[in-house]
Amino acid sequence: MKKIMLMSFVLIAALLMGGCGKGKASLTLAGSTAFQPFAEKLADQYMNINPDISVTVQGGGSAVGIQSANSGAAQIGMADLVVLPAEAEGLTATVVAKDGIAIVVNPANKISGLTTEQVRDIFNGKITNWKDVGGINAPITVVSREAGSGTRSSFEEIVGNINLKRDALIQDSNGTIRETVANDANSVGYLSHGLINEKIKALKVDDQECSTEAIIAGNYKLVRPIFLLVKGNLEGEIKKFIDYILSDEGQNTIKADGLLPAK
Amino acid sequence: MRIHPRYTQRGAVVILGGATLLTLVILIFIIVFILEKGLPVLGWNFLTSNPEDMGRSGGIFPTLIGTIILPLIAIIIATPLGVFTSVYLSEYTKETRATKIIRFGTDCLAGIPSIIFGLFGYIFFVITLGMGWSLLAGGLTLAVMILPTIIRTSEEAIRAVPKSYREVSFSLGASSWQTVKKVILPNALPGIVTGVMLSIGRSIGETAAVIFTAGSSLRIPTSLLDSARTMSVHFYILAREGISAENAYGTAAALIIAVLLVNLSAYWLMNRFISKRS
Amino acid sequence: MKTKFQIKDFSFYFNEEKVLKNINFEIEANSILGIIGPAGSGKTTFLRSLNRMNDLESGYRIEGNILLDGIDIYKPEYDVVELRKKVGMVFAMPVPLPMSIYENVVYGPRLSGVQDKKRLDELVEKSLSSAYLWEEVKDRLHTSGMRLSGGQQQRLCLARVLAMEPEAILLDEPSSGLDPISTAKIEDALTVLKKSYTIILVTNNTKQAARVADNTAFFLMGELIELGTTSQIFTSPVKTQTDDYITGRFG
Amino acid sequence: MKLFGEKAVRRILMVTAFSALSGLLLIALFILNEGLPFIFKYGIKEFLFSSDWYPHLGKFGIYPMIVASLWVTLGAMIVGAPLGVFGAIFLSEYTPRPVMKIIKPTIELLAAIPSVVYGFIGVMVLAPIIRANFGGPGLSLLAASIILGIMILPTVISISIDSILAVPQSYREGSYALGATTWQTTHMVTIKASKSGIIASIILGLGRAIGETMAVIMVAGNSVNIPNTPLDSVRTLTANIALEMSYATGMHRQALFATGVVLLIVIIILNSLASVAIRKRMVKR
Repeated sequence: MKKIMLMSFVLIAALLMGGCGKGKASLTLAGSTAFQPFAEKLADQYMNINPDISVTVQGGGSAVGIQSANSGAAQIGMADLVVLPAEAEGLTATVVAKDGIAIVVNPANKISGLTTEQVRDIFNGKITNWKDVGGINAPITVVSREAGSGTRSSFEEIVGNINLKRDALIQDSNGTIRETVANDANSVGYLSHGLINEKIKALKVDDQECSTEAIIAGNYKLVRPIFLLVKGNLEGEIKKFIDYILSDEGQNTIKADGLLPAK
Repeated sequence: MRIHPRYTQRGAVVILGGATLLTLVILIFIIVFILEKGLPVLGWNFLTSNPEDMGRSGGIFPTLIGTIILPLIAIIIATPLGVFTSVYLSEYTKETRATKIIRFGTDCLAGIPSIIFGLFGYIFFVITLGMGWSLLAGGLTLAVMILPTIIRTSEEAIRAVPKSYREVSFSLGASSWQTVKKVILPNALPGIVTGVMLSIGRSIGETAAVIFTAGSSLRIPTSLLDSARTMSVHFYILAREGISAENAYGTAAALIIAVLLVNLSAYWLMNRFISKRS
Repeated sequence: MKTKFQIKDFSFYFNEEKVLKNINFEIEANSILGIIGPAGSGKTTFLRSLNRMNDLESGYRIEGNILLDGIDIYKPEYDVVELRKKVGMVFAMPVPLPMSIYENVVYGPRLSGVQDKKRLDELVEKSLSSAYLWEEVKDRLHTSGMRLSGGQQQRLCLARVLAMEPEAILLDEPSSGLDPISTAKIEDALTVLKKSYTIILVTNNTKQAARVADNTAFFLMGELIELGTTSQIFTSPVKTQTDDYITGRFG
Repeated sequence: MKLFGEKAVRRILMVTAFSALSGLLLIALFILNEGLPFIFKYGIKEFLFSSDWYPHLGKFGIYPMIVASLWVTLGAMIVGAPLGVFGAIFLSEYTPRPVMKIIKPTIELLAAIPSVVYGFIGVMVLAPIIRANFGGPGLSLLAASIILGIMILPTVISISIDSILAVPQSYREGSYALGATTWQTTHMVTIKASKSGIIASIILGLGRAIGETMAVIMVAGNSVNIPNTPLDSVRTLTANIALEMSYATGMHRQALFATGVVLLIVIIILNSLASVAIRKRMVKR
């Protein structure tokens, strides 16, 4: 008994020491699930160049990004909102990337595009059958994100006047939206442009394709910025890491994986 | 109209037997479904290599570490607390209002949904105590969660130690603590270990409480204050976000096997315990 | 003769039921006192009052005093643990602790802080010999005590008490479940042991009291009916109840 | 020295004995502290009985979630309770003891399967079946009820078997001696005698169902919606917390903690009911 307890205390102590003793600088990013995969990849690359620093990335969503940057739970918050909320006022915000929001349907759906008006009506529950927008006679299953999601508030901000219909399915990440739409032939949802894959189909909005070119050219309208939020001024390790993300190498990583460079 | 007892008897057997069969079929289907799709993915390489691309490819090594360390922290904290509590309740006091309150509190704690533990762990350990998303915060949260299980099983095990052993020990001039240490705990040990094993099983399978307190970092943790991801959380994320169905099944299979192994050994211990008693 | 225990107007209530009623008598040192009486007469409760084993139960209350060597064992500051070291007890059912024979015997001494291996070895041999068990188990001291026969287990329990080197030994119907040969061995041991110990033997078997006890007390319905030398009690009892009991008219 | 040690040990044990209780109090304190001020500020009636949950507009009515939690739990009971109780009766009264002794631990083992696995099966197998056969989005009240019903089976079966086995054999023998069939004995004697234990098992299952989070998020669809049919998507109290917690700030976050308060109260009421039922059983024995 005694031995086991003693051993476990030693173990705990060793583990605690192991982390703190080395004096390795550490950075934590938290927030936007849309930017999370990119941040993970950027962190890995950055740590390859700078072995002395350890960068940890947490998801949680834009609100968590703002909250944890404020509370200090993370040094850098990630947020993907068109308009930053009041809580973010005291934070230094840097746009590190841009992201298109794609309207997606099941690949079995024959429809290839919608107007902004139609998107709004579908999500508000005014249009409830695909035949009203040129598709087959089948009820539309609307899939949206949860309240507080950066993608959702950006989507609603840009489309305008959205008052989401009550029976819309709610999923809590881009990935789950994609899965839900991929599993249900009559569904429609929206997600980060970078996460489109063969399981789902992105629709044209107002005749503009959701493509990198159209977004960069400014033709596709559902675009939002991605912010990194820092309490106080950019300095030290935090600044170095953000500078790395804004460097050509960092921006290329962002671009290669489907987001759009900041500038 | 009265139906002849023979027919109600037959009808009852058919309905009851059917319900039993359906239950078994459903439950076995779940395990077979996961194992059938997951076992081909699951291999030494899958367990020991790092995930790549958010888990789209590669293995689950860091989550294996998280799955081992997190329950370990939880039981290291909860076992002494739980065992001491049950020793106090069964050996040091008679039934009083205080013990009734303690027991009611334990029962309530046992019934609290894991999401509430998650909320509490997040606001208390992660934010208020400033631990951040970490193994420590997750382990402490799980420790509170499994405490009632450990108290209950330990108390049962301690009560199962024959009263005559206590009498003999006291009559030989032992103090309460000497009796506990030399006679009661050694004899209750298998039962206590069973409770600990069941708690480990529950900790391994827990998702809601862990995701809010230990976070979901896919890196191998190097200290207790690092965030980590357990296999359950990893499986949840892989499956929910459709990152990789193949790896999701592999992780689920690993998860189920781990949980079944832990629980089977708990049952094995308990049976040995019971057969030794009788 | 030296007095070991003085029982002064001692009453015992269990859940407000008076189980022992105003008991008054003295117990001589270095003798065997046999306590006889029918089931439910309070013999065992009385015995367990002498080393305060009743403390383990709840819902009891006492009145009066029990003095050991002139000191009241029920006064608040009295150390119960020390009392039990001085007053050992053998229970009705043999209960070896689930450990080896050796460990069973050294359980008490170890608790009192005896660590020296040689001293413990000596104690084990001496105690087991005194309990007439040494020859039977000396080659398997480290096997489980639970594997012994019932009679051997009860002698192990006796040896375990002896190893504490107590001043008094309480025996609660120690041979109730045993065969005649084991009983005889225990009785032989007791007659030798009384030279160094005060022995109090509760028994349902009047013949056993007649065989080994120096003095005998007869309990009935929580009262001490009669106390005297064993020969007096068994040949010319004063009270009719005593006579009725030992001649087998009831009980 | 020794006596001091004994006292110190007693004191240490007494302090640890309050660990579970203090854990509970700490949880209650923090959840209440975060949630109660919101409830009073926002208004109990408005919070509990309004159907408008629009956090970005400052509207926090959890009525649909309360209704959904109740429906889902009821649904789980309809699926799980009969199946579980029938199974328990069959295993304890109609199955040879050795067979029962293998099947019971097997079923208990299934209680250990992580809830995310149940949820996953719900998404992959159950939802498509519902969508294909009954229409609707598949992720629905029905799917959640079935999955939760399955999840509580081990709890219901295991505790019910224990309480049925606790009925003295003499009761059954008495009934057989009067010429009753097994079923007559079962429903007239055994079930009656073990009723409170069976009820306790169902209440404990109920507690598990109402508190389950991850599996429900995966299969219920999570619409803030009062369901008209079992095929509608719903969001439970637990799902509401887990879905939005990570994104919520300010009032929104407090509202989620307030949701936790409501959940906590419901659970404690259920728990008290269960312990009354269990105590009744003990007294009977």
